Amino acid sequence: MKLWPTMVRQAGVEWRISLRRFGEVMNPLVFFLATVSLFPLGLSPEPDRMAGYATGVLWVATLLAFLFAQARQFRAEAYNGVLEQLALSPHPLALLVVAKLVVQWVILTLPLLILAPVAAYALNFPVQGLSTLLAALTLATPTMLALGSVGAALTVHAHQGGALLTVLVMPMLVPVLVFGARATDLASAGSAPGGALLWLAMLAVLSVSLGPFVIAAALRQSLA
Amino acid sequence: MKLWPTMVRQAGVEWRISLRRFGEVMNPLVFFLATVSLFPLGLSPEPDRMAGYATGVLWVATLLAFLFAQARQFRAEAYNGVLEQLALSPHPLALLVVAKLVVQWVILTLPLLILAPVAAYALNFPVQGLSTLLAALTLATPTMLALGSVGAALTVHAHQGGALLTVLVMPMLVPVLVFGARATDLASAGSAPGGALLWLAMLAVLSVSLGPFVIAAALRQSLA
Amino acid sequence: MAKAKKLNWFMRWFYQMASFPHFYRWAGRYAPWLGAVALLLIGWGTWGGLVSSPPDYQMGDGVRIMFVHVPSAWLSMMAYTLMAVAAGIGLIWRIKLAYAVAASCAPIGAAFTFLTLASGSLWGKPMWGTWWEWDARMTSELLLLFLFLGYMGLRNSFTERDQADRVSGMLAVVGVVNVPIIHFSVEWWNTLHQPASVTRLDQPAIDPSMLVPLLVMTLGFTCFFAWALLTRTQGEILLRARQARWVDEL
Amino acid sequence: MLAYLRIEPKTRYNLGAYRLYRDHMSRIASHTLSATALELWRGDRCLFTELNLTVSTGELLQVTGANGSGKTSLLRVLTGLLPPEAGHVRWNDEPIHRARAAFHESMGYVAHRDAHYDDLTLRQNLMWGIGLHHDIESRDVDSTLEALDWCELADVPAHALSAGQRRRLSLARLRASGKSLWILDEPLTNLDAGARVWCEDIIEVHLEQGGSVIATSHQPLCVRAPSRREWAIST
Amino acid sequence: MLAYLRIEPKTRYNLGAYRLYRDHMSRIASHTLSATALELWRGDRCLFTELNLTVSTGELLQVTGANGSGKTSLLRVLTGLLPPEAGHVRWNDEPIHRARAAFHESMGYVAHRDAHYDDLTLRQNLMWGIGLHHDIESRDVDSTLEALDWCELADVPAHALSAGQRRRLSLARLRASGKSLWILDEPLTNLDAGARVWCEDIIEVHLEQGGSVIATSHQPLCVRAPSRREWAIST
Ligand code: HEM
Ligand SMILES: Nc1ncnc2c1ncn2[C@@H]1O[C@H](COP(=O)(O)OP(=O)(O)OP(=O)(O)O)[C@@H](O)[C@H]1O
Ligand SMILES: Nc1ncnc2c1ncn2[C@@H]1O[C@H](COP(=O)(O)OP(=O)(O)OP(=O)(O)O)[C@@H](O)[C@H]1O
Ligand SMILES: [Mg+2]
Ligand SMILES: [Mg+2]
Repeated sequence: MKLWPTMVRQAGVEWRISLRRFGEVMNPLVFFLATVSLFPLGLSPEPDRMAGYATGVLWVATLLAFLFAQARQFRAEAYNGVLEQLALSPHPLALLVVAKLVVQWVILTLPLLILAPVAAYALNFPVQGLSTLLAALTLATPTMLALGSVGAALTVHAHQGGALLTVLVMPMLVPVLVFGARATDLASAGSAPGGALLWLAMLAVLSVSLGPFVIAAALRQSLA
Repeated sequence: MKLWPTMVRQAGVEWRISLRRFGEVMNPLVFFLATVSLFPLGLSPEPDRMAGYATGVLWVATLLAFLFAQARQFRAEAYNGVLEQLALSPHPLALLVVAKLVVQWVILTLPLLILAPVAAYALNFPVQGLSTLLAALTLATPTMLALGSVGAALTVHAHQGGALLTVLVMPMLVPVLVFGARATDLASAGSAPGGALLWLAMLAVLSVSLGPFVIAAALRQSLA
Repeated sequence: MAKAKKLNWFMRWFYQMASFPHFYRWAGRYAPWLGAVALLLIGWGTWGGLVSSPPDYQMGDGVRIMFVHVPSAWLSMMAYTLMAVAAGIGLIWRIKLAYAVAASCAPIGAAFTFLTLASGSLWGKPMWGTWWEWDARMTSELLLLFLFLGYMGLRNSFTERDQADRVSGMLAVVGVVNVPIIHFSVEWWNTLHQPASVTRLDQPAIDPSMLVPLLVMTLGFTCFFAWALLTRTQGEILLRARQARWVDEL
Repeated sequence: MLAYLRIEPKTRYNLGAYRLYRDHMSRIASHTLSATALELWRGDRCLFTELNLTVSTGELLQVTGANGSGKTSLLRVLTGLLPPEAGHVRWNDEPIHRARAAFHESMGYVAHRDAHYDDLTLRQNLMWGIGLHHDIESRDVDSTLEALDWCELADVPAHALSAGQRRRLSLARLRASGKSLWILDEPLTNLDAGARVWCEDIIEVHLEQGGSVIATSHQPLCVRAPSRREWAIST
Repeated sequence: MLAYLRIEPKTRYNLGAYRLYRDHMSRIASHTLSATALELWRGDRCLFTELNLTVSTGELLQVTGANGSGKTSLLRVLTGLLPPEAGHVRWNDEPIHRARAAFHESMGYVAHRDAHYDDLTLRQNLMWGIGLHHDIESRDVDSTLEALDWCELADVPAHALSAGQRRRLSLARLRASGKSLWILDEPLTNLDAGARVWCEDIIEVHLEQGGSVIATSHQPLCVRAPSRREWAIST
């Protein structure tokens, strides 16, 4: 009945499920790559023009990939009754949620951090901004993940009213995007991104510490 | 046992469900708006810079909104057994699929066509290109819908893991994007978009006439 | 059997080939020969391409990448087409062997596609000064890779093999539209990429000293493809044959 | 014409329900479902091979077997949802994949899982389920609702119904769609005593009218049938 | 110590399964679940009001009532999933929302729907379900699998299992998680004759060991219990 082993076990389960649904896991990544590559296709891919929107494309693609991955993330569990059993385990539901989120973060973010430089190269993003881009992504993704899950938890049941995932989550995500893009833009222009990164870090700490409790509470509500 | 009333009835059912799940239905639109508005946020919103990517942003946002809407569109039906009953009705499954698609098209596209001018204005898109943009969107959306549904039908089963939708559908949607963006770009520069629009119309006719059969066949296979 | 007699010779051959044991033995007989011929031809082509042919007057020694790039590009497209045709045959005539062939095509085709992309971008660096460009042909070839990967991923997500065969077969058939897009992309969109110089209806715009090794290489790659395909198909057949008596007799 | 009146209604559920019968079911044409040499595999396991069976007018075939013996899989093969590895299913001597529309027009299937749109109300679900098979008017649905004493549940969304109510909704839908062959997978699941009698009742009436039924049930199915057989799937 | 050995295994399912009992269940501490003045509404309907009940060590309480009378809703209130309109549920005299962890540590719930991860295999599901409640090793799971004669099913993904196999998996999980109070909603659904006896058996053993059970069942539940009561929900 120790908390740590339970969390590790639950994380193991989530991990195994993710591997089983490999396609589902790769989906957001492909979504990211696709978003990134659609822009040059939709526009004329002239290097000069491209550099102008590279930062925007990278950040929007990341954000959309997260939203896409999380839109219905608790649906399957709610449908087949697994969520009920999780809520009935003696452990805090928030803990089990953390296990899920950690696995998701690893599965989503690590490949994203590897893909981002490639995408940045393809978009003519200046090399000097790359390390900041990666740092900013690392700091921003936990917030995106936590907020996206809050939205998903609030809309587990399709019939539970007109809760709009995107409407709920998007406004909260705007600061993340703004700070992330500003940090990246500054760095790619050669200046120091300091402040913006700090803000991102603060948001990450906040959402990671509070997020799981909000998510757990929302999930419990949805079961009633 | 006439086909037309059956289709109308099924469309009525789909319509009622969409109204019930209003939140879910609005999601893609919000997704569209979010994509469009995040760009100027993520970047510094200088009018010159913006006009350079307006076309691309509008088209990519539309495409992503459709993908988002369709990613799991047959999931609920497959899960609760409704799909099985649809497949066992004496009517051609393709017909019932058409009913669903028509409702979806109305629900997704009409609001999109209303939102598009607003988004275009916000992105500094030249007014002279607007009518072509709307025409191109009207012609492109049936293809997006049909192809997206093919992907969704192929990946319908939750337990079949991969919602590989994006991977499957993206390659086929690229021509739509390219022709759409080219028509829009030409029109916003003041020249005639003729050829590209014709291509879009041809793709639409093709996918609307063949799509339902492919979708129906894919759904039947995934029930097996 | 009585039914088979009424068919013409082609359909008879078709149905005979479609039987698992027959095809398995047939493949076992010819695959090694194909492998050997592939080795020979690729060896000859490599010597011809790397040693005996002159450097290009524009591209210099970089041109030698062509002897890998072009054959593998052609084969990647051919692999996809074959996969789609096989899947279509499976769907229409419900022939299991066709599914086995389609399933075996995918990984080989994906490998050739990857090779095309890799050799192309290696070649692009000296020629165009960039590893990657969003040009129509490169992008559509990248999409071909996605299609192969998607096909394999889709197959993987089923527990019943028959169902995997049918569903992924439909994907293969629908995705075939991408192949002409790849081929004609250079004409439809003006791109960086080389327009057709070998596969032209009139005179090939390429010198015979380069053309010959290129054709030999292509033939060698094709034999290699056939060898790999037959070998993989044998494996797929065993997976599908489920405790049939002829398997025990092997 | 009088055949169905001979059967005494065992419960109140039956009282008002005859009208629909008269509308769609009073004379069910004679028919035969036959399966020859069926074979089916799941994973690496052969569930059945060389399976032959026939069901025709007025017959009840009960498929029995332990959990996991393949009853559900067999029923799905018979409905045409699951293609068998080998063998054929024929409806009136026509392979079902060739005469799909005709077969599905006369066959109704109730699976383990109740197939309802969660977001639609009970009445809307009933309308949909019947309308899939033949043109109906809402009057017909009203009478079915009345017969089941469900007037006050009519506007409850399906996801809020109790397990037994959902099951009854599936069966009521099947009954009202006027099919000749019913294929039932554990029809009595979650039904209370009254509903169970109702279910057995409608099966009896259906058989009397010349319909046929293939069913699995781990609970005893108390039905007086003109011709009743059991079919055990061996593991 | 010897209490559970007195019960003769009725079926082969029982043969190897005692070890888990010895590990977790040989002495179940005495306990009481009591509900006072419960009231619950769904939509505009009052399902029950002023409902009081108590269950303690060794007792079997069977909740009866027609379909839709509110049995499932009552059970969900008792588990703490559904907050009642009025009234309290107490576990050992402590309101359950105050002592949630302690309560859920000793209470196990099997709902209408079997809760399994569709993509995980039978074995992984069992590991997960037990591991949620206490630390386990894969040895324990192996013995449970052996006891159920499920060794060859162990690697089949849950979505491919038959309905009865899924039900048995739920029950096996509950049994192996060492709970004092079992809350069972139609435990016999989809079980074949052998599995039904097995299920009744494990309930008997559980009661003998000092556990308690609250169950609904439309099928007769043949269990010899030290103390058995019925509770009818009136509509
Ligand atoms: C990643 C980059 C590249 C990709 C994905 C790519 C892809 C392809 C494909 C798919 C074909 C076959 C087209 C067909 O037969 O329809 C092809 C042919 C060819 N490629 Fe590339 N290529 C790349 C880079 C290059 C470069 C840098 C060069 C040299 C400047 C080059 C020269 C050729 C030539 C000469 C052919 C034969 C054309 C013909 O005769 O049809 N490619 N390439
Ligand atoms: N991939 C697989 N590998 C091994 N066995 C499998 C696989 N997929 C399905 N099965 C088995 O196939 C059988 C399917 O049984 P089916 O659902 O038809 O049983 P049933 O007779 O309806 O049982 P129940 O009475 O429980 O409803 C199950 O035993 C299941 O375990
Ligand atoms: N919004 C609503 N309006 C009216 N009635 C509702 C609403 N939501 C639920 N109900 C009713 O509440 C009851 C819930 O019943 P519950 O699921 O607890 O029944 P049960 O006793 O478990 O039945 P079963 O034996 O069928 O499992 C049902 O009768 C259902 O119709
Ligand atoms: Mg079954
Ligand atoms: Mg209930």
